[in-house]
Amino acid sequence: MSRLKTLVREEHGTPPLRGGHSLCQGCGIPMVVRTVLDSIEGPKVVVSATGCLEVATTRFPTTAWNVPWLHLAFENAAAGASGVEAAYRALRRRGGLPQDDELTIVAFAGDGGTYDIGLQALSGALERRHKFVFVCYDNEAYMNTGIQRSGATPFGAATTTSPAGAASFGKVQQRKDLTAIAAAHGIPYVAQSAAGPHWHDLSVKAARAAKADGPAFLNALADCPLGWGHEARLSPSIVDGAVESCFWPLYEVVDGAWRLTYRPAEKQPVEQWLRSQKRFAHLFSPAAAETLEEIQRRVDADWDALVARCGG
Amino acid sequence: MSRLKTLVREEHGTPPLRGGHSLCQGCGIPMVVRTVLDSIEGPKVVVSATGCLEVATTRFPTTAWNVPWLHLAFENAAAGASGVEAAYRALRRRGGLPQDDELTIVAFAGDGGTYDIGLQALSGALERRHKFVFVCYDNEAYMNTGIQRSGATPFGAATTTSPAGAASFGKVQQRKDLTAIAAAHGIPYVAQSAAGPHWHDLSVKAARAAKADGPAFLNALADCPLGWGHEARLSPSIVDGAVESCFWPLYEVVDGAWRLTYRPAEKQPVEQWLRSQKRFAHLFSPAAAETLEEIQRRVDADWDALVARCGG
Amino acid sequence: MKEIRWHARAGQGAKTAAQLLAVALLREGKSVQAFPEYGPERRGSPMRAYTRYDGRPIRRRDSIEEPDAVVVLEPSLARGAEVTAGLAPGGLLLVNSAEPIAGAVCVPAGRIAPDAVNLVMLGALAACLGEPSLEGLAAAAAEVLGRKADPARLAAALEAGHRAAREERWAA
Amino acid sequence: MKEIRWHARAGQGAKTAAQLLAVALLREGKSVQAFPEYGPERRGSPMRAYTRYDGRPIRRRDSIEEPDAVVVLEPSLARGAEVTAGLAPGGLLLVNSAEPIAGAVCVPAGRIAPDAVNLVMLGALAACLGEPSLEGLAAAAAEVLGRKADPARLAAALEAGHRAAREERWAA
Amino acid sequence: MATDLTHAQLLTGGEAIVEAMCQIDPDVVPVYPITPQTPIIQGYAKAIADGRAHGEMVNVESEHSAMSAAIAAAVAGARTMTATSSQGLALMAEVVYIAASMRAPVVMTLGNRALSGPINIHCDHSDSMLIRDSGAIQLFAESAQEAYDLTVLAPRLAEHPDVLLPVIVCVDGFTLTHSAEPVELLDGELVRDFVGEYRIPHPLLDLAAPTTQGPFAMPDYYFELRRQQAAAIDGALVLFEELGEELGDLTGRRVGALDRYRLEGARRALVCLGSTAGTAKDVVDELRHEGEQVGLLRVCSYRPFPAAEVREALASVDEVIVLDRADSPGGAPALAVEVAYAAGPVRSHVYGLGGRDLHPADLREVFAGTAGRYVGLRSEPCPA
Amino acid sequence: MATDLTHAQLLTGGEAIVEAMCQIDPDVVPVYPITPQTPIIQGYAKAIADGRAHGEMVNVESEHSAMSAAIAAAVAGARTMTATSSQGLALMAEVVYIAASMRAPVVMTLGNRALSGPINIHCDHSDSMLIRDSGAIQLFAESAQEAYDLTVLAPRLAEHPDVLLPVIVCVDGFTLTHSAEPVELLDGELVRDFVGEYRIPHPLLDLAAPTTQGPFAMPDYYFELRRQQAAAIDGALVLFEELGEELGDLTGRRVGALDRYRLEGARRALVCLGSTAGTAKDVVDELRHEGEQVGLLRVCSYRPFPAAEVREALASVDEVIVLDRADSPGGAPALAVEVAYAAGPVRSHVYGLGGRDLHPADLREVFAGTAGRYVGLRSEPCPA
Amino acid sequence: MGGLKTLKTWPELEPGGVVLRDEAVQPATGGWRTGLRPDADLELCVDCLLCWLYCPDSAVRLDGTAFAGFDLDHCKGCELCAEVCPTGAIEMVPDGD
Amino acid sequence: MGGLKTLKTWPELEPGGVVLRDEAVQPATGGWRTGLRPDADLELCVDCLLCWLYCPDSAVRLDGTAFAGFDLDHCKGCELCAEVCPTGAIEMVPDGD
Ligand SMILES: Cc1ncc(C[n+]2csc(CCOP(=O)(O)OP(=O)(O)O)c2C)c(N)n1
Ligand SMILES: Cc1ncc(C[n+]2csc(CCOP(=O)(O)OP(=O)(O)O)c2C)c(N)n1
Ligand code: SF4
Ligand code: SF4
Ligand code: SF4
Ligand code: SF4
Ligand code: SF4
Ligand code: SF4
Ligand SMILES: [Mg+2]
Ligand SMILES: [Mg+2]
Repeated sequence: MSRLKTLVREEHGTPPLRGGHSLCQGCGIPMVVRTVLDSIEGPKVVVSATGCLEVATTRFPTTAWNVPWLHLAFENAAAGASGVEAAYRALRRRGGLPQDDELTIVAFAGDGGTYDIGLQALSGALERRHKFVFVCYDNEAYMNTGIQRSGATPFGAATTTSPAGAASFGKVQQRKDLTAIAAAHGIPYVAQSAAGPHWHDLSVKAARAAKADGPAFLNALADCPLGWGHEARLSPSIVDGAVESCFWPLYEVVDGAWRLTYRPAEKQPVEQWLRSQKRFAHLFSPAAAETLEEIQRRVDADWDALVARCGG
Repeated sequence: MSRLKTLVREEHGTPPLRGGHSLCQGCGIPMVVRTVLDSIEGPKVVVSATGCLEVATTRFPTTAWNVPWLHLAFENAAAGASGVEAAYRALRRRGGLPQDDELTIVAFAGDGGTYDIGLQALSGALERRHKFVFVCYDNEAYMNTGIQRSGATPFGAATTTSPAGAASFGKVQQRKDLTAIAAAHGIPYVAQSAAGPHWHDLSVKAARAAKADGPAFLNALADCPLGWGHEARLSPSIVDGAVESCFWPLYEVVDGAWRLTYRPAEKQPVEQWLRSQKRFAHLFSPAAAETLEEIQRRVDADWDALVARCGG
Repeated sequence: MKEIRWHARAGQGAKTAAQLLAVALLREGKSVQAFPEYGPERRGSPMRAYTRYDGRPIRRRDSIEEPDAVVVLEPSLARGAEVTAGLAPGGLLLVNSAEPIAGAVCVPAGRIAPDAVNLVMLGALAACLGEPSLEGLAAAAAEVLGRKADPARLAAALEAGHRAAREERWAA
Repeated sequence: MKEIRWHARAGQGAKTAAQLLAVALLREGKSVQAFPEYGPERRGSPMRAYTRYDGRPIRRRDSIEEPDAVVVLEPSLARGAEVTAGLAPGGLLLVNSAEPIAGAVCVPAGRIAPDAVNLVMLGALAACLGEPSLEGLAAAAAEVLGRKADPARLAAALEAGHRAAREERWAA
Repeated sequence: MATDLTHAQLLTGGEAIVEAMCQIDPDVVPVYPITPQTPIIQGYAKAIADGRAHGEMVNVESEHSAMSAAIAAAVAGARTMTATSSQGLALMAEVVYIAASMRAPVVMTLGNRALSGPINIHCDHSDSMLIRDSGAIQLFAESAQEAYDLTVLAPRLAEHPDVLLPVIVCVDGFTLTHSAEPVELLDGELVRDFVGEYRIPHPLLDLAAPTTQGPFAMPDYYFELRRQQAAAIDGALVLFEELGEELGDLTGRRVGALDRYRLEGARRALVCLGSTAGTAKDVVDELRHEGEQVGLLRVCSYRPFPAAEVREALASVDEVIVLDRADSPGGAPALAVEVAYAAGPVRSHVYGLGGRDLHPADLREVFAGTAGRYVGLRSEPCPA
Repeated sequence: MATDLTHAQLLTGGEAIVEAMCQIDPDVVPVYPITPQTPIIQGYAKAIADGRAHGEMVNVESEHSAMSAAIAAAVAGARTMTATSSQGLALMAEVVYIAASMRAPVVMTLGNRALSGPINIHCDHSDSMLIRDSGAIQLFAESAQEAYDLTVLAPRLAEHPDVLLPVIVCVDGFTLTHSAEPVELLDGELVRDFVGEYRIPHPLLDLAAPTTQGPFAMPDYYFELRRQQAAAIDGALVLFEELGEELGDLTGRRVGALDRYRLEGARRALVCLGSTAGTAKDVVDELRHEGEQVGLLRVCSYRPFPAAEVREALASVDEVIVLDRADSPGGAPALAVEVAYAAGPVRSHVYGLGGRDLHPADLREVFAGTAGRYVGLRSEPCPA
Repeated sequence: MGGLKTLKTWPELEPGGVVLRDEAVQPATGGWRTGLRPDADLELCVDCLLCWLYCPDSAVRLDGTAFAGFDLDHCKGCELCAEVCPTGAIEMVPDGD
Repeated sequence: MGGLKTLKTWPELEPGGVVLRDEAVQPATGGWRTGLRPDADLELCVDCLLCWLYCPDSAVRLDGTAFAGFDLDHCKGCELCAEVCPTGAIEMVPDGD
């Protein structure tokens, strides 16, 4: 059966995340959530950090979740998942739960809840080797609160706390490389992927993550039409642009071994990708020409380093 | 002049940390602190996290510090340093401070205040690229509160929260590789070093760290006779054992380039090093033989990976 | 005291219209408040904004539940029960619509100026309320939006709405 | 009510001695408390521990500032003003010392049993106080430390101290 | 409003605070976003981008770090401002205490918002109440105008050598932060003069006189240091009144610890914080008009709490009614107990949690004694 | 102590709590070390290592995560315990509120310790007071024995279907956690029977009936959910008394919301929390012996606060004197205002911050009315 | 908030605000569409299910593994399905129709 | 804590408990030694200063860059200096001497 059909089958008519939520038209998050959950066999429990996904899917007394779902706060998705996992282990050991059908605990957090305020809880959970899958849906800013810069926001992007203006060119720092940071934790499985046209890559990785013997971390680029500034229907091509320009490479680290899972036939200039989004509009003024070059240089250097790390 | 004499000169008779504090007899922390600070030219401000160093050097109304020193809490040394650095930049820009003599801001935290509860503040400060030197004095456990396990505690070590007993063999997880995690942040300078016989290595690295164009991170192994369980006077040989066995390699990462700064003439079996410390005593029962082998295997694998990363 | 409720989609400028009305009234010596309503819904979702004004100082800060007038910027929302909730029987219902709607004053703002629906409806509202003056609105629009848009175009949109509402009311 | 203060270095077993005394007294029907004092000082630093007991139930939980007896396990601390602070003129000062010290009952515990200075001094204290019984102390030591040490050796150390103090007091 | 506002600007509370920040032009501004504080930090970021403000904006990774960096910057020697709400304040609670005890004169806007859970973005005062023992000064604004005035005043109060404490300007979330009202701004020059230079006794960056800041204190000194801190906040009360008058001379408006509204001859008086007072004033007017002897006491300076003044203001009142916009489950509400302690027996109500509105009709019931303990709640039975 | 303690064990409060934990044998124990809680978590770790306990001990990386993991485990369906102190509680404050609002029946020991700054490891109650509005139950122990008894009782109270709230057993740091006293332990079997199975209405791990836990609530429901929580903690008061009696039948000792000590005919009464009550009882006896009509009211259940019972207990007393072991700078102390609200005019004192001791002589001065507001402070002038 | 009075009171709610999936009613979000809705030409459809995969609102109906139209109660009209449909089977059409 | 009464009162303390280095008195920690103290044979000393470098208590005195004995008020007697001295110049000797 094609992979997409296995996803359909895993849902058996009940999507883990159903319609009726209040995420924006065309938001990129649901595709990441459903692709990940549908790619994991067996029962699942979801833990979410505060963010667009959580706020927009669980307005009391409604819920868009068909799977058991838990939210505590913004910074503690990984800690919550640790607690659920410890409870699961304890109850299984005491015979208090069915012994077949291994449960998979999946945590979802945005880049803010992963790169920044949720990093410590994540790092601790990885160190303790809880068996769970942590998925960062990375839309490169704090979207829920109105597009503020995060550790994941790319250099040069305008956000409401790194605005472009007479005295500024958007964010002045490079983005944190969280996938590499997770990999440095020496956990069994780490991967970087994206929704949109690369759903197959994401799906395969989600399945591998769930089967890992310990914690797994997935960093999935998820489009935010509102925050990135483009029409919703262009999402697929824009996510694709991030991958094809090598701004957002797809790779995995299995037990410490790095491997590219996708190599663009021809690397696209990053400028093309930047131009498609309003958050980079200010970079196309003559005064910002250097910034543009700097971005390309950095993308190239990072890509080369990654390729080297993946064995050339 | 020999490097040691430059350290003496930098102190000009006033050690940054003076006697009269209440750290244990033979504690390994002061040597790290003084070697680092004496190796950095010019004025310095120190920010400390809660821990042995802080608690034992600043009992009100006394102080063991001859340099300006700030403590806020356990988890926020890097955030405090960020604030000092921002203030320094703002005041310099406004002409409110002398314009010569670049100030160096040095943060000290134990492994607990770095690997665990202080990681997020550190990671954020690195992402924001504040210019400061963060020094982790890594004694591999929460010593101040009575030797509890931390993310830095080695696999198999007995601590008061990972005790050895009928049903346990000490800590069950591997230690977090914090130096690698810091390096994954893409900051200009990251290094791993140790006090004791490797003071020269530490001193050189501290000087480099202070000159880096952005944040620098130093991870320095610091002996804790009480927590590791050995006579204070054996500290130098025990720290040395960690390095010579390749349990604690010395290396640096300069602008992303990894380099070994010391390669033992002959790698010592780790067992020898373990045997010298009570925290590993339980591993020398026949039942624990496998654990011992596992430790050696892991040290070997990590060392090989590091050597490869450093270009063989 | 007069209370106005605005219905629209996030992004259609209801918040701005509510504020422009307040600025214009403020300049005419009224006491004013303007505020939107916030929830977890995002781009594309229906939203509301409010304007409150009075000849005497306004101090109360509760929400508006029984508005004197309701303005609907998004035609597709016009038929929901939400828009008339709390509206007194004689209250004004002003809708951006090319088709007539029973009980409502309809102005085809989308047709008149698709880029400035909010201004057209604001002009129309002023005509219905009899205040503030068109000049006052134009000045307020220039004050608030002048740096981003051509004041003449803003004034034109306001005026077109004002005229359309006057005509529609005559017709009704 | 009787209150005892113990002076030693961290690691010399003053906390244990304070507790053993309490256990033995408890078994003899007394109400008891035993607690150390904590600060930022570490291994090697001087520290204090306390025992409080009474025939009636003890409920107060304040610190002990005017002890009835002071026991010093570490000879080098014996001459500091700290050890006599708060000690009433007639109070007992019991010191581990091979040399005589004015105003103090000295027992050469370090010489008698270098590994069990605390037990020797505990035995000595019991002799001075007249309670608890040596047997009670030995039982308490066996109860608390029995899994780690040979009860006979514990008893021997206690007894040695008891005897030494009795002799010393005779001499004094 | 005695003044003619025709030429005032229509600004939200958030925008008004941004204007104050641009005029004060602090050195360091460490912040982390949270609704409903975001308009403030976004407005300030835009002001920097446009060259209207010149501080170091430090976009930290959590509120714990925001306050930590703020303390560090303030004791280092830089004028420091920040802003937060709700969960943000809860996450930094530990360090708010430390800010006060280290006597760091940080000025912070708090966009008051209900604490989780359940998570909610709207106004109540539970966040303020969480840190009521922290030692930080808390001033509650009634209007956007007052939010501006208090923000301008705050650095003077915080940095006064006898005070040296964080000052938190509490602004009802959405009701004030996001609602536009007429606001009169002072001339920027005037504000700069009013605020003056930043000066603290022992800046960490004074390298010539090294200091140890944030030491460990045992029982022999801890109590003394806490007592000193209590004295500082108690002394801030008179100072606040004085600064209120000094600022009033510039603005023609008055800010002060208490706002006594028609208490002369009042037999029943309401006590509350924040923007609700505006609504209550309308109701008091109505009831007075109907012949009822009622009045209102609005507490602006919740910390320090002007206990003696409250007692005196309520001395001749028969019934004191306290409105708390935060619940203390298993205990009595914070403002109610504070007033009870100050003024004798009181009746207490809880209202407005999580953004629930309070209407004139509710307030009539409160005055009439027919309201339940929880005002605005569905089907809450009346008191027996 | 009516019972013969000859065969009791000499245990510190910390050790006694470890024994209770071994007997309860919880499923999950997420913890982060902090003085003076460490003996508890170390003792528990040792018990696991020795095979005497069987829970999952989760050595988290901060207290925020400790409470987060604890909530998650508890709502997942596992009996969960934890412990903390001071800064640890402050760092987890945000999630303590969330634990209560999510109705997670986590049992926690709090080794009471002063909050920074300055940093200090000794006892006061500022940490407890920080979270007094969190909705968590707080029970204060007077002795190591009571710390044990309350810990045994706590899961029953927390997990009762009408309660479902975190229960915090507050134990004075060092004074109780590190001091050895005679403690009688119950038989382990008896404790297991008393505590029973862990049962909650909607475990997250019930995969057959998926639930959404921790949703977002707008003003239309937030208030209702908070009100529900308030009802739960209010209802816990009676239940606590009932459980106290049920446990008392097993132990021969009594625990309950209030401890009324010689209040019959008392003209002056002291109110306080925790271990200080022991010292106060001695003083009451002395003064009674000297012919003074004094008494003591010890509050064990600080949350829920038994306001009606306090009022009744103090009804015929001329003067109520409240001792707070935490200051509220710029406001009145927490217990004082609570009692004032319950019982009319009171006099207040602050004592014991940062481990400062309280002596019988101090208490005599308190009763005599010659003590300053801050008892135990150097050179505090007497009230005018 | 006049409508508030008709909502549940606190004793009627589950402790802690737990939402029981089986009892929760999901709001309709079809009203978010701004004039256009997706419409599929089944003749052209090849049941690739990419529309199902991409739809952020889980608004593509299936019959087994075959495409079966749209759930217009929840479809927000984002156009993604039309964008990704490889055969052009999906077109956005005026909503009234 | 009878000695408490002689310590400073709150109005005498710096705001926030700031400790001014120039006014702070450091406690003596020589009393921590348990019978042994370091003693140097200057004849053997080669001024390598390793003892200075290692001493955790900053208790090795210098004269310029020359070894100049021990600060016995602060030396805790840990023996590290004796351990690292390359020439054996430092010996631990009974403290009374
Ligand atoms: C402690 C705390 N600080 C701040 C917030 C406010 N807040 C809620 S969600 C959010 C941003 C979330 O960003 P991200 O994790 O990237 O998710 P996204 O909104 O992009 O989906 C912020 C700042 C909060 N809820 N809690
Ligand atoms: C929020 C918080 N949690 C816990 C503590 C207690 N605590 C103080 S220091 C410390 C351990 C420090 O360990 P490390 O950072 O390794 O430094 P070391 O003591 O080993 O020098 C702990 C757990 C605290 N002060 N604050
Ligand atoms: S703001 Fe962005 S991430 Fe959030 S719901 Fe809208 S599109 Fe999705
Ligand atoms: S416990 Fe260890 S780290 Fe702490 S002072 Fe003692 S030796 Fe140093
Ligand atoms: S238009 Fe958007 S929401 Fe509607 S079915 Fe297509 S993809 Fe789904
Ligand atoms: S994307 Fe197009 S072809 Fe594929 S299933 Fe949907 S309608 Fe059919
Ligand atoms: S014995 Fe230890 S403390 Fe004393 S001088 Fe030598 S190294 Fe320093
Ligand atoms: S280590 Fe020895 S040789 Fe070197 S300076 Fe010290 S005493 Fe002299
Ligand atoms: Mg995001
Ligand atoms: Mg450590």
